[in-house]
Amino acid sequence: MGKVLMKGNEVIAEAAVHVGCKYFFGYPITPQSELVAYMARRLPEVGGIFLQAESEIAAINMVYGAASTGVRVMTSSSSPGFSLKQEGISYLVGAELPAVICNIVRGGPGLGNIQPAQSDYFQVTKGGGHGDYNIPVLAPASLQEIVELTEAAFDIADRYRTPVILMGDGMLGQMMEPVEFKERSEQEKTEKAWATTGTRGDGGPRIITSLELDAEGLEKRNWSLQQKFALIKENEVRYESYQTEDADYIMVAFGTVARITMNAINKARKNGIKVGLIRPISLWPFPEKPFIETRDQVKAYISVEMSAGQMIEDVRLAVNGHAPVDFYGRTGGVVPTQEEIYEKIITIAGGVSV
Amino acid sequence: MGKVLMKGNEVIAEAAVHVGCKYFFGYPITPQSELVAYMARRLPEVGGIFLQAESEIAAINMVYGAASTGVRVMTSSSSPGFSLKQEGISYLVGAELPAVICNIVRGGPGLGNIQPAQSDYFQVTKGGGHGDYNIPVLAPASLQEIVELTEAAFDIADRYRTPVILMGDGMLGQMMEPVEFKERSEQEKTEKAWATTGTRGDGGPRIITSLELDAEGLEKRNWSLQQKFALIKENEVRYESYQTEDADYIMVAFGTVARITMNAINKARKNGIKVGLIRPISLWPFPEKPFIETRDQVKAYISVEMSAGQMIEDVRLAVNGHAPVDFYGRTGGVVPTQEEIYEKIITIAGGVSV
Amino acid sequence: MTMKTVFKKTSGLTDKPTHYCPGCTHGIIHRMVAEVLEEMDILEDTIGVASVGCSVLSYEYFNCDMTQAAHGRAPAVATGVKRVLPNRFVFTYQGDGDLASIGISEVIHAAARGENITVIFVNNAIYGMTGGQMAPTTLIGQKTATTPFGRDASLQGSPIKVCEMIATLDGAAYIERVSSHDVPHIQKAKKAIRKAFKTQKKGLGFSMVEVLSTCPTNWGLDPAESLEWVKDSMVPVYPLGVYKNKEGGEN
Amino acid sequence: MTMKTVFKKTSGLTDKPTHYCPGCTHGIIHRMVAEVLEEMDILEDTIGVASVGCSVLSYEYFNCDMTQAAHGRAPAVATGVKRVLPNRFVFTYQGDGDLASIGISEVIHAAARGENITVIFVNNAIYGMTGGQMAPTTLIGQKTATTPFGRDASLQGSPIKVCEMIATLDGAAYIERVSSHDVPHIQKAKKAIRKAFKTQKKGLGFSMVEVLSTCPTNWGLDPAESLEWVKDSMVPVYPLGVYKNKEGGEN
Amino acid sequence: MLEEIIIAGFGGQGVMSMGQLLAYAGMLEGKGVSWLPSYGPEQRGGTANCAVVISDEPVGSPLVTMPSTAIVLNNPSFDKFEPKVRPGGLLIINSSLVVRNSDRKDLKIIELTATDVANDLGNARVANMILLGAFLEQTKIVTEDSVIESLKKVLSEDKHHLLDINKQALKKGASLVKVAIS
Amino acid sequence: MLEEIIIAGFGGQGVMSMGQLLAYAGMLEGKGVSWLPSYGPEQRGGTANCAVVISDEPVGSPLVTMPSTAIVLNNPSFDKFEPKVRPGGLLIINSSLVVRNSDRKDLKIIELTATDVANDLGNARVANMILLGAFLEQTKIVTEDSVIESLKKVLSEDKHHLLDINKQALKKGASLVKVAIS
Amino acid sequence: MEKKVVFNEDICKSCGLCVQVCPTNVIFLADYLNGKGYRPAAVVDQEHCISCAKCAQICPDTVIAVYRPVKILQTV
Amino acid sequence: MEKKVVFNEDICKSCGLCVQVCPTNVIFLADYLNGKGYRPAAVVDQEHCISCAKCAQICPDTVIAVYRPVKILQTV
Ligand SMILES: Cc1ncc(C[n+]2csc(CCOP(=O)(O)OP(=O)(O)O)c2C)c(N)n1
Ligand SMILES: Cc1ncc(C[n+]2csc(CCOP(=O)(O)OP(=O)(O)O)c2C)c(N)n1
Ligand code: SF4
Ligand code: SF4
Ligand code: SF4
Ligand code: SF4
Ligand code: SF4
Ligand code: SF4
Ligand SMILES: [Mg+2]
Ligand SMILES: [Mg+2]
Repeated sequence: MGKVLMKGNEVIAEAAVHVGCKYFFGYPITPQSELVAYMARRLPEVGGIFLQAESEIAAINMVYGAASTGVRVMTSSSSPGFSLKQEGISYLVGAELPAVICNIVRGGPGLGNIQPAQSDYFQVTKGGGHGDYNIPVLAPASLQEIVELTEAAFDIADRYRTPVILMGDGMLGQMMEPVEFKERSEQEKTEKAWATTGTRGDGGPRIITSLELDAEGLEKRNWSLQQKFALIKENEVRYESYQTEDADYIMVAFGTVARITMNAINKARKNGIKVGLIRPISLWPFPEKPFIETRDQVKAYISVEMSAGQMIEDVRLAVNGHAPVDFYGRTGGVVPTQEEIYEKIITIAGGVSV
Repeated sequence: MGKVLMKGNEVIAEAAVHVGCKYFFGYPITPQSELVAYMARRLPEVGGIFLQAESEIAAINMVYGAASTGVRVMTSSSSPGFSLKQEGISYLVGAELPAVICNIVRGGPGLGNIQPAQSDYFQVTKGGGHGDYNIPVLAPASLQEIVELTEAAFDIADRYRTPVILMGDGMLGQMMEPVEFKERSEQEKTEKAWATTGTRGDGGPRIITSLELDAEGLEKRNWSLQQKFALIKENEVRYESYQTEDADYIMVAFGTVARITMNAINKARKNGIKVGLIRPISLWPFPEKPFIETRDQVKAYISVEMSAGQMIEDVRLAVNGHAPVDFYGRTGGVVPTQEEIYEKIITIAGGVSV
Repeated sequence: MTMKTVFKKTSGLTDKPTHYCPGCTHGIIHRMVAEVLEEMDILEDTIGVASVGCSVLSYEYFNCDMTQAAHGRAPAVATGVKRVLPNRFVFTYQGDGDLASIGISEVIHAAARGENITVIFVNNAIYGMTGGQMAPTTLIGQKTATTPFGRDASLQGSPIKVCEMIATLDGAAYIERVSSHDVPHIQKAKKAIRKAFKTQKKGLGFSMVEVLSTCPTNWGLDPAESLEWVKDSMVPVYPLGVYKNKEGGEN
Repeated sequence: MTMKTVFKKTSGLTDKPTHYCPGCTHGIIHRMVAEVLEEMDILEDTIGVASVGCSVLSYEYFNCDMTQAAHGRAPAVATGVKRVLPNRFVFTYQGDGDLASIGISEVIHAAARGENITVIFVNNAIYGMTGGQMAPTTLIGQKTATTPFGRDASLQGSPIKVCEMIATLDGAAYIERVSSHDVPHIQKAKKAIRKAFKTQKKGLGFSMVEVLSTCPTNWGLDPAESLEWVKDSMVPVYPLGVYKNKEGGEN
Repeated sequence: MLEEIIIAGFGGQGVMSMGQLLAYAGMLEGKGVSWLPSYGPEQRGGTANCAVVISDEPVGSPLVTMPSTAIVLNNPSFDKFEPKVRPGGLLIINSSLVVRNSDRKDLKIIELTATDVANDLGNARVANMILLGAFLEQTKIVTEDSVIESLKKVLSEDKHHLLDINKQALKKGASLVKVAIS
Repeated sequence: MLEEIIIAGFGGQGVMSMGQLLAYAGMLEGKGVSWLPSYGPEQRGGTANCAVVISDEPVGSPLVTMPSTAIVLNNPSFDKFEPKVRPGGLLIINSSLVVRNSDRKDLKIIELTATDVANDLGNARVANMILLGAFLEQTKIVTEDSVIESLKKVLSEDKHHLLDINKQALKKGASLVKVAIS
Repeated sequence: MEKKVVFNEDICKSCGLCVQVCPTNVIFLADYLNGKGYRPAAVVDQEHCISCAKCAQICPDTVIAVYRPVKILQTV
Repeated sequence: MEKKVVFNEDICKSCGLCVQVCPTNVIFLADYLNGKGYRPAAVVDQEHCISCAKCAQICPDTVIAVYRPVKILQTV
């Protein structure tokens, strides 16, 4: 299969189908509706089921049901709809059910608008729902990367029995780029002996639940969840470093903003400013290593976000006081331009005594 | 009015009534059901309205409606129910509507159990819903403090046109202590010219909305929200410091855990260990000052939480690498005992070379 | 020659031109509601609740106090308003996705409570705003963005008849289904809307008028064809008429 | 003398003693569902969905695969299961708070879709688990923790009659209301449950059995009085009978 | 003075109200008090306990992990709390219902056949008051008068006819304690 | 080579598909391409634009703030994008619909009465292809052949009868451009 | 003659519903565009308008106002 | 004689529903407590039990099993 030109939302859908997801439950919301529409056309072709749920809440709970049976299943939404899924997501974590949940972020808070944003960073990384948990969050920056990370998302979900979030901004969902779906060498297969599919011949009754009335019992469950999170932190950190080796300044950005920032960096490099980029690909677990490796050399980090400043907290935690952390952000659906970011670089580079 | 012996949940309700809240919309959930039941009995006495909503989602949206008219209004829930309110909370922020929302936290994730927990710290402080926002969160440690903070919550809500969260653990909701409701000297009165109450004679049509299709417009709204948050950060930080002046070690704990920790501290002090406590009362805005004042003197901070470690991130952000930050926590509804905490103090005090 | 005004734009609407597509009957329904508020002289005593759908911006068009509710939650928001201000008139304006899909719980419970509000329910058998996905009221066989092969009852179920369902609730005081596909039906629709607000005025409980409406854009029909489609395809599935009438009197 | 077994505990239930209060009819309803599954020999092909309410722990009592759903969402969870495993039997077991209050949307839409699942709806006119608050099915005048002065229709609305409401939906294939207040009614209830699973077996669509049930603890009555109260107070408000029957045949 | 008391038994045995009475009485005497309940999953018939703290100072933690006194009304409660009473502490047992015996030598232990005695008084439900009377007699933490005063506040009007039998039970418990100390 | 193009007009004028065609053609030629749409609130009749990037390298940012070329099909789009074209850039105007004139001296400006010409060709809807033809002729960013190849992929089977008129329009635009350059 | 039907041209969206509903067929779509890019509905032949207001009632954009000439009744 | 009704005493909750429903009034609540603290239902007078199973059907806790003596038919 050669390259095709597709919308980001459609790429997510096709990539999911490509890695064996045959079940999708979702509810329309701009700017991710193409994903839902694509699934409606595509899944019947592979003998799967697309179901438009009556709400995001129903969708996430249908996902819970389907995931209980052990199949690969997905839902997707955008900010307000994602907020509605918080209880369900917490249940998926508690019951340890694998699923992939997509959030194509738009301007908030409230109804906001339908322009691109990254202001759900906190919501997706810090456990927007109740209880002690973390969820792996993957943030692709290009349509080709969507293909890779959608595959990774399903694998991680199965491997650790956990929901995984795929986060993109509205821009990523709406844009078109050439992508290629390569044959997967060998599909990771996970035994799902825990699945509730009826007991015939399988040793019988199994229970999927997140309830544990006994406090000690629930604490045990929680520590075992925490162990799992620690394992994920060990194994599933993803990031890209760009020209950080000699950098005086390091920009930090993810998703499409990282691409815009890269343009600005290229321009700054041309003008002799030593600036690099750390692009977190997994937002949780947040990549601490590239910061630890650089934080004693660089003059400053600059977190660039389509938000009023959320990821900057994780940057500051990773830098832990070793260097100043600055911020440039646009919010409410405004996308920062490379010119603005370049200006910011210039200001900082000028403002800090070299 | 002298002292009375009441349950924490009832104190919240009575305190709300005491400061002029006549409208309550809620849905039962353990361990906060007494609050709902109390309101059902109490509000008719003051000519108010108690309404049991069909769900937490309906409740928060009823609150939105009532708040639109400019009255003081409240809802309450516990963890899973609170997760369901996330979309509505984001709307309240976006439309700048004042309201008080109570979360009596229980063990999670998922259905979890009904024992006390603090594992919704992230959910309440980092914006569990979508979009760029913060909400003032107040965490009382005693029933008398509930009275004070409930009053403060309504005042802050009105003053800044923002929802305010009152967070307690199940222990605080269920326990009884003597409390006193003092006459309020002078009630803060806020003009609510923005309220939609019909246009008769008021210059009319007014609109309550969080929608702004234009990106620049929504960004403007967001920066003005951010200014408001900055103002709240300036004015509404609350905390208590206990024996921190000469402390080698500072414990950080909030709510009932702070009380248990204080017992452990007293014991440690008796045994010659110089240990103190910072008790954040406002979880957002998080009190940074007491950390900045102490972080270059103390040997370590220890965050004590009924969670797997959430507030510790804010502690680390406030300490910013100036001192080690350690953690002791119990989760899933287990309440840490003063003995355990004392042990932890001993271990740290012994483990760190003095 | 002296001229008598037969028809002029009601003061119940602002001067802002709407963003609706050409020929979309949302505009007609707006006008009728606004006229009723004006004629009953209750514009100043009314708080409208806009929902999420193409009509989300209705708060810019109705010339009264307006608040904007989350998707599907308008009846809950209206409840909050009405419980505080029982002497004001409170109405919601909701599409079929908003009311019958994500918001079915809120409208049913408002009706069951006998909440003394008026719901204007605009049924165009599709999600307009998000680009033409299936609604619970989409007809069998109808192609939408999410039923590309036509709605199939065995996969997506059958249309929900909201009036019939809500009429089973004791708290529902006035429930009628009308249409906007031609002038006589438009006139009838307006009567129903007036009746609903009268029901609220008398404090009888929950009132709802379902108005069959068009979405030329997402149906892929021109405005005139769209009216035909309402008449020929929708009316047979959604029988017009009064489903509940505690107010009594003629219609 | 040889003995023939007239009644013994069904293999559809595990050996775990229930946590239900003495005399609570949840136990009877559990037994009937379990017996039907055993008698139809479908225990091994069944996935049950427990809801949130006193019956949340039913997953420990039914001797088949069980999954536990968030409050009110059991029909959505069951939909997820059934769409993946159309040849298995899927049922939900839900209280009146769970199904008729927070979860009314999910059950209505499952019914509207004709989702081929069976819902066991246990109506005890109260929230048992959380300590006796009003349910949508609480009777007028009934005192609960949240209606301390008795439910007042003008404030809290009137009971929702779920069967009547759901029967208006085309996707609903079998809908019956039964009671558990004496042995003859219990026998009838079991027949209805069997009928519902048969409806599912035939793939006819959504089936639901509403069983009037007790909550001695929160009603403040002893178990025997509670059965009387069902008969005398609940049955008149919630008429027993078949509201929809696509399966046909006698009852 | 800092008394940390656990009262434990089946739901319905009145363990919660015993604790509330104590806390109320402490409050009336101007002491620092707190009451903290803990329930099992059952609505009825499960085990339940409450922790009461009475102190000359404002109460620090309401949580009691090593009680100075445990009052146990059934076997599971005995099993759970007997080992936790702090050395030198007090263990009060309703031996009508508890069949276990304590091996601990470092406790003051009072065993009363409270349910039987209550039955003799004509109301099995006042077994809790008999135990409470014994506790008060032993510890003098609050006065009997304060408890009776509290009873009036805690009992709703329509139950004031039960005041007398409760008082009797209190006194009975107190009188028995002098005999019962092991 | 890095071309950053904005195409803007009313919804329904085919600005989105123009952009997609360009991107598709670029992809066929092995170039790095991206296409990014932007809509107003209206479902129909509002303004809309898309940004297309075509480059010899993989595309960095898909966002175009200072286009090298802007193609504008109505007045609001002219007002919005005329000032943003980078110095030395190209501005293509459908002067059948745009009544404004540009004061900028640092741009190459092409004005075509594309709607009128399209009407002459018998289909007002191909005005966009006329403008596209002009753009291609001017910039040679991708070949006409690639665009026609793309058209076949982008148009659904049942619309292949429109291929011809689209081709004609492309060529017409190309031929006009030689004349039109100001 | 004063106009019986008056169109607020600027906000007309050219949907044509008034054209279709008019019993006297006096409404047509103009051959120029308004500010929004639509060909507005218009009536030239005011005389044949019967002031029935059907156009106004079906117009989704409240473009149209309708007036009726009043016959002065001679009272004795 | 073998028993017609057998009670799984340990799990009886003493609700009394079986006592009330028994047409022959043979069920009573014992005067001792089971492990859960309840007075379990019991039948001593097994002979008068008619094996109608009403008790078993109304028992919420499936405490009861019911048996019926089989009359051996003489076949010729
Ligand atoms: C929680 C949430 N989910 C989804 C959406 C996206 N959304 C906006 S409008 C709409 C449907 C509108 O359809 P309808 O109510 O029928 O109104 P119409 O546009 O047809 O008038 C949806 C799904 C949203 N804004 N919020
Ligand atoms: C989201 C959420 N809201 C509220 C609760 C609390 N809750 C648990 S059970 C219940 C009501 C149960 O009543 P019902 O469904 O009638 O079951 P019953 O106990 O009467 O059998 C409620 C409100 C919850 N667990 N989750
Ligand atoms: S999309 Fe449909 S419903 Fe929305 S304004 Fe356009 S025609 Fe009307
Ligand atoms: S609380 Fe009520 S419904 Fe729940 S087990 Fe007890 S009696 Fe049954
Ligand atoms: S008023 Fe009647 S006759 Fe006159 S233009 Fe309108 S529709 Fe035609
Ligand atoms: S109905 Fe109204 S909007 Fe439509 S063409 Fe006529 S005047 Fe214009
Ligand atoms: S089987 Fe019938 S007769 Fe025998 S004990 Fe049970 S109810 Fe009584
Ligand atoms: S019905 Fe069952 S639980 Fe109740 S008393 Fe009889 S045997 Fe015991
Ligand atoms: Mg619609
Ligand atoms: Mg119930």
